[in-house]
Amino acid sequence: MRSSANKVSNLMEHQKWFLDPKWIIIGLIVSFLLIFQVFPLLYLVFRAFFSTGKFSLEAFKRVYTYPLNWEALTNTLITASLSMVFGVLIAFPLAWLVGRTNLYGKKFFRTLFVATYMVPPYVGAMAWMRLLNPNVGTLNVFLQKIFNLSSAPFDIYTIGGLVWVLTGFYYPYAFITISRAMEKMDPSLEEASRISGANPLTTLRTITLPMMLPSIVAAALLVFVAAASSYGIPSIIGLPGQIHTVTTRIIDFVYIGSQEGLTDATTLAVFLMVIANIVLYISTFTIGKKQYITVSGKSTRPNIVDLGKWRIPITAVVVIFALIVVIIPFISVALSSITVNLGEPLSKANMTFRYWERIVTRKSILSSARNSLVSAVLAATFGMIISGMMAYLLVRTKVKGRKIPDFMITVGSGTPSVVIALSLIMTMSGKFKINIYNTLTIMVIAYMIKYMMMGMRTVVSALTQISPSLEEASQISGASWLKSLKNVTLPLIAPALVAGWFLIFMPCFYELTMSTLLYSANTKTLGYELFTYQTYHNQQTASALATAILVVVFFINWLLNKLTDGEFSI
Amino acid sequence: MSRIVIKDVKKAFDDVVVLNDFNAVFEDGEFITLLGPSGCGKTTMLRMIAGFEKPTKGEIYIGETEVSSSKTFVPPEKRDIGMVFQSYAVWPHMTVFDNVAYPLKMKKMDRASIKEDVESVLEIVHLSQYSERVPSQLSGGQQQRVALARALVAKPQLLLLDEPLSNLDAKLRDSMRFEIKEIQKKLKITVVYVTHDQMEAMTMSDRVIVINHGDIQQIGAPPEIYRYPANQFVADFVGKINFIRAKSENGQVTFKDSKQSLDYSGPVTGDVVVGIRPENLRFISRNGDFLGTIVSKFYLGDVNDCRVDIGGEQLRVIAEPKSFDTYNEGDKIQLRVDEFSVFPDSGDKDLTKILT
Amino acid sequence: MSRIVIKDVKKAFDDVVVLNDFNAVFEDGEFITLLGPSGCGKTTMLRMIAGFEKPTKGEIYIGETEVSSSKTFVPPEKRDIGMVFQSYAVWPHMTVFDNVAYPLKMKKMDRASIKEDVESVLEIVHLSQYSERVPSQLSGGQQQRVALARALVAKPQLLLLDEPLSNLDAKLRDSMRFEIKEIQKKLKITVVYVTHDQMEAMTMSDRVIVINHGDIQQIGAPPEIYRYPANQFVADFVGKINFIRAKSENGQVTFKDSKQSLDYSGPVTGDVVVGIRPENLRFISRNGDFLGTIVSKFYLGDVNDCRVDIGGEQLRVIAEPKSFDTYNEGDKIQLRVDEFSVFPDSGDKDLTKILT
Amino acid sequence: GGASEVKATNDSGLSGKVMIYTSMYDDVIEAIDNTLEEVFPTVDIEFFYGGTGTLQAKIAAEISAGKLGCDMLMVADPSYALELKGQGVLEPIMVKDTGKLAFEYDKEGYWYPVRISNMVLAYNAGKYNKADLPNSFYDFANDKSVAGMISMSNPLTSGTALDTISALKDKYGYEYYTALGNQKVKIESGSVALTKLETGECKEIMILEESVLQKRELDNSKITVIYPTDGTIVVPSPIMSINDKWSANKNIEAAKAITEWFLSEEGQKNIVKAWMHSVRSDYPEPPYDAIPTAEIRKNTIPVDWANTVALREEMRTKFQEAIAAKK
Ligand SMILES: Nc1ncnc2c1ncn2[C@@H]1O[C@H](COP(=O)(O)OP(=O)(O)OP(=O)(O)O)[C@@H](O)[C@H]1O
Ligand SMILES: Nc1ncnc2c1ncn2[C@@H]1O[C@H](COP(=O)(O)OP(=O)(O)OP(=O)(O)O)[C@@H](O)[C@H]1O
Ligand SMILES: [Mg+2]
Ligand SMILES: [Mg+2]
Repeated sequence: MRSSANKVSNLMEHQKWFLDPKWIIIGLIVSFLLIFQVFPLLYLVFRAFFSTGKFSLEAFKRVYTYPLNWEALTNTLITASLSMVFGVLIAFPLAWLVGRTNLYGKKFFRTLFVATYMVPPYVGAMAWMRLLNPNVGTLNVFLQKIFNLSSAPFDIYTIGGLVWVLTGFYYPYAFITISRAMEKMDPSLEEASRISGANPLTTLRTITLPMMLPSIVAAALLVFVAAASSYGIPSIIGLPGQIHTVTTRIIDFVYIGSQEGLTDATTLAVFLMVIANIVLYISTFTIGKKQYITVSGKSTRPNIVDLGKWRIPITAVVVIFALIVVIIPFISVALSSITVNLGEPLSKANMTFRYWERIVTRKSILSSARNSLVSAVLAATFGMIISGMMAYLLVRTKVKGRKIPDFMITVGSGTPSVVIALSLIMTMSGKFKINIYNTLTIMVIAYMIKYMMMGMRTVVSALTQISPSLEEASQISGASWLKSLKNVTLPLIAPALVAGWFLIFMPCFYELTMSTLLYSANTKTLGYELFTYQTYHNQQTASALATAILVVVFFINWLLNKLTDGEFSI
Repeated sequence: MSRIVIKDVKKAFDDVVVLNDFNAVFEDGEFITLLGPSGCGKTTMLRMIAGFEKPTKGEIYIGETEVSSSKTFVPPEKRDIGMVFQSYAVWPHMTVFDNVAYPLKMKKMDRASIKEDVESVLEIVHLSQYSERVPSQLSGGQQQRVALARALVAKPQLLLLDEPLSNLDAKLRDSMRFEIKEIQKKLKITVVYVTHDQMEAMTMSDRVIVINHGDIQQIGAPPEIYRYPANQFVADFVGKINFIRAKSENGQVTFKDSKQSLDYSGPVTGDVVVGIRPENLRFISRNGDFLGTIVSKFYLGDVNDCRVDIGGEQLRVIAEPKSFDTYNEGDKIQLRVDEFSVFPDSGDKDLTKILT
Repeated sequence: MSRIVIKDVKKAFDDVVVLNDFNAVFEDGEFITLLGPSGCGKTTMLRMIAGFEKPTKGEIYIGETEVSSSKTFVPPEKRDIGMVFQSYAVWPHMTVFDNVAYPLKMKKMDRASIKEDVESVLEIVHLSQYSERVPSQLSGGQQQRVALARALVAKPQLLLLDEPLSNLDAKLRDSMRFEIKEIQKKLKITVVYVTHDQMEAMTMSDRVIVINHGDIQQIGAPPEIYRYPANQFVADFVGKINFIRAKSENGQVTFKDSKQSLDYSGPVTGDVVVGIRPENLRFISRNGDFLGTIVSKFYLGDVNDCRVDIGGEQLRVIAEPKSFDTYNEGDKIQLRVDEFSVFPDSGDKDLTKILT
Repeated sequence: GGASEVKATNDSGLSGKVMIYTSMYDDVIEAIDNTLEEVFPTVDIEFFYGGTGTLQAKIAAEISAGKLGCDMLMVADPSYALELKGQGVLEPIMVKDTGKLAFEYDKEGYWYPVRISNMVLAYNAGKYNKADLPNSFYDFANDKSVAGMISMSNPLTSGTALDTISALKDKYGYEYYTALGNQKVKIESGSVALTKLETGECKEIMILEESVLQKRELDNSKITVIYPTDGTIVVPSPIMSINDKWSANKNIEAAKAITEWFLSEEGQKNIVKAWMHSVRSDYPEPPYDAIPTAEIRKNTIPVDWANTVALREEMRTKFQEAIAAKK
């Protein structure tokens, strides 16, 4: 609650006169962000303004007066907003069903619904392209046959199609964030509503939903930023239909390969950064003082909502949803990994495992996998440490400027990957005394900059749910700030931490754009491999690799679920 | 209609049995108090009546409807109940006004009447000036009153109150008790009340159900329970009491240690425990039942509390201050016993052990 | 050393002033109770002593150290305090044992002694058999006892208890009170206690601080506060009392309505309010101070409570049941006044209004 | 022949590291890398593989950081080489038998062509007849029967695509872009386009010959090249060395030897294995399933490299507007 947060924070302000480990840690983190994120990005933006050597708005004028760019801007805003709205609209009820009701197969669905997050978006986009293209899309043809339609019912190369695929791939952000928050909620708050005469749906709408608002807003923010700054999906789904987005335009500029191209790309990227932060600002502004504690000092019994006679129909709806959004595209990906000729139906003659063979026999794949694992684990772990600390700073203290790290982290996420990578190349290869170019470190840093917000937002929304009195009780028991954090705060937000970790880990694990710019002979990653296959004119191998990643991640998740009783899994 | 019938209800969490063979009928318009030590299952019972918990076994009826059984289940919102949760469960995202208005909104009442009703109930719980605050800006007692107001506002057929006054001061508690009673009488609703405060239980209830360890110990009107406790547990739990081991024979109970005795012609014989409430002991100048020595004297505000040794057993005596202003610690005195109960001796070592 | 000095402390949330000019000294080893209506600022005071809240103005010292002021601030974990939060603040992710063991772990005690200490304090709060449960598997009262055990276990120099017994039944409460007192005496620690239960305040405290609306009304030992309340609020808040408007002149106070009078030679003259506690009224067969009629009789378990009309004013009389077993409603009786207080009449309409 | 000459150079004590940025496929590089290891056992040669656009972006960023991460480049087209030359990052290298080179090279030695890519048309022989489809670039943009079902690479991100639209503009004027726009041509990467050809979503695509050849050889694909009747667009890709001021390892000697090797018959054999055509007149062997280089050279649409650099922005803008307008 705000007031309690204030209470804590008041004293934080005065504690800073002591040499408190808190301030040392926070200081370290802030300087890290300053050096490795703010400085490179600022440098890039600075270059945009000083493209001719002295200050000029030339680049801005050039970029922002070009009509195609404007169209791209509107497309980005439209698709990102719609994906955000639909993503949350899908994720919230799913999270509720999975987290708070006696839906059949909850645990299974919980894992299934995040599955789209485990495949690289461009692989998934290819799947949708094959399913729903207006000429020969498999699903289109199928529907045409069944309903005897004269033309294809869907065209994926439209704004609608783009939103569909973006939503399908980014709703898991929302799902993970919201379901984590939901599971922690004090059920007696909902019970109080039931007893007041509200049915489960009304309760959901008037109590659960508003109380989940911080999480929902966080979720919406994640989906929006992810959709707005994604490149893979718009380039595959949007470009064929001449639907440009800011990211595809930026890539256009970047790949021109000239200094001017870089300047234009940065100039356009500034838009995304600004937009991401406007969204952040609006979201913190709208929820403003509304930080609802749903984990209080009095424990209540965990309780689930009985769906009653709706249990079967609702489960059926969920199954259909899963089928359409998750299963079908996955099957499509998995099948294409064993199809020789994608133009022919899968038959014995047209089936092969040589793409699988290729990925398992290829020399570099193991070392790439190891590199990806290491860098993704590092990025996720450091990312969560930083997010955790910064979230604490933001939620529990009233330090002046505590919003700045949040702002910086959001800028990072709003920046297209390619711009981040380029800014790091320009600033971290010795020109300014730091040379980490061609190391794994630079990749880890790039990943962190791009994906840290996923962790940050998740933790922030989780932290607002925890009653400060629980931390106070720890302090009064003689625990220092760090110990209270470790013993009380962290375990209580553990599910969110795990979720956040996973949200960072997964995209880093198969990250493509930055990796292809930043890898070196010793630091090839899976993203690089995927990229090779993709441009190797061979979708099948990319599909095989994606399927393999999915299977492995699913297995690990299942294992963790078993071993930790659901505590450390998604 | 809110006659409640609880039939053979049993409740277990996994293998922890919390309530056992609960059978009770709460008549329409009756004020029932559940009384029992911490952890005996009171909240669990309320939650089953409300429909948040399903009985492991047995049936619950509200009015003519079977609301919980192995076959049917009526969801909480259809049961027309007002409830105060032990943990308050006030909604942090709503102002005091909105919290209280919620049940009325659910009834689709019009805005004007909602405003009117909410304001009048806020008046009752003395929170009018806080109506625009959110719960995090309220003190503990204020939050509890929000919960109470929310339960009362919709005038439900059945009120379930789980320690609704535990965080209020005596004055407010008095006033709240009065209001709850008023509402109950006026609307003729059934109230199931949980309290730890015996005074509350005694003054407010039509009947009290004493529970221990998930078993009903006694059901009865307050004076009945107080004066004729069904067993040693009830005697001990409801009010203060001195227990003395004795032998019952030949129309007398003879205390084991002090050998002093009382006339007794009741049915219990053999090894017994005699229970005497401290206020049923009086200092008397002559012809007392016992002789004793004052061990300690304790000032309690409106009464005095002292301990008297009668030669082996210590007895607690509570009396108005005046009656022993003249006596001091160490003085020899005589005691008169006005009323006592006799229970079979269960052989428990510590007669005043607290059971949880 | 845990002498606490609170100097000119003021606390406001934004523009809501919650405590005003608070000045008090709690001596080392003293048992201090904060008493006051719901929302008067008790919790806020405790939180300031603990260091969760910074005074808007003023200083707080614990021992010789200035712990809170505009210049310095000692964080809570350095203050060596045990605290029970009004909202319990038990950690949902830890078992009962781990909750209670936590303060000891922070002191880096070895495992064996932790186990021993925790077990003995769990014994005290009667939770031994629940040590492996997590809080969500406990009843409200059980959770509260976990909070209490956690505050006691580390034997801190200073104990802050915010209604630590509000959800416990009378027996347990008695036993807990006893244990808290024992610990306090044995370790000679300072205890600051918040309660709504006057009995608790009266029996346990060395001194009571009565607060209303953020202002200290009176500081004193319990009998002092009870018998010589500083003002009408204290008289009213601490225990039951009859207020009767009267005129004080010529060595007498004369009741405005009934015109009956009492001898009074104190300093307050003019329009006054006379306060008489119900237990200071006695039925007497002759030579009573007043004549009256019994209006109602109410059974309260160990005492009877009845109202007597003395010709305009109604007085509440509480007496042991025996003393008016023979009287019935409507009977004429005589009353003797043993003690009374006189306050200047503030002109308030409703003399028993509840202030929150 | 050339190989033994190179070996001789090698014996004269080369050492150190050489980093080469290239857009040749990883698999191809792996093979070449192994050969190079045998040829230059004392030199530590590393390849960095990336798409043309990626590499150009990386190089631009590195230049802005003041230092390149490589010593040699094998990427893009002569126009890019001209651009880099202008920026002063290249080192002139005089190779011996330039007489055998069948293609234009920099007389000062700043760059040499090392592999030939051809922009052609392609279709799925398993689904359509060649006779029913456009057989020229002109028809590709004007035959309405394929409207909405054709695809090409993005000239904004791909060098060869830019060269193509530059050549086609020279031949047919900017109207050609408008025509493409009217045809609702899809702009996408080669791998996506090929998949679409396979699934039948596209009837015909404009693509590099090598992509098709590779697919035919490795995946037994039925996708077939059409050498446009109005001329193939031939794009030589240069090999360049970075001068000491900018290079990562300052190993010009080794760079020189490696350049020699790539231009030798031995080196060219590896290029042809990678489905590209050789640059040597004395090595006429075409890649798998391709027609001979000489055959192709009989009918080409020439690219004006200097003009391509000069008019780059204008062409890109015009192209984009033409395509976007006819959504
Ligand atoms: N954040 C806040 N903003 C405004 N007023 C507040 C805030 N927090 C507390 N208050 C007010 O401060 C007053 C004192 O609160 P406090 O919790 O100290 O009361 P208390 O004496 O402990 O009451 P209770 O016995 O009901 O717990 C209350 O009236 C409360 O409404
Ligand atoms: N999930 C659970 N698993 C096991 N035991 C439980 C669970 N929930 C509650 N209990 C036990 O059930 C018993 C009854 O709990 P209940 O909350 O009904 O008690 P109560 O009578 O309301 O007590 P209090 O007065 O302390 O609130 C307690 O002993 C408690 O420990
Ligand atoms: Mg309870
Ligand atoms: Mg309080």
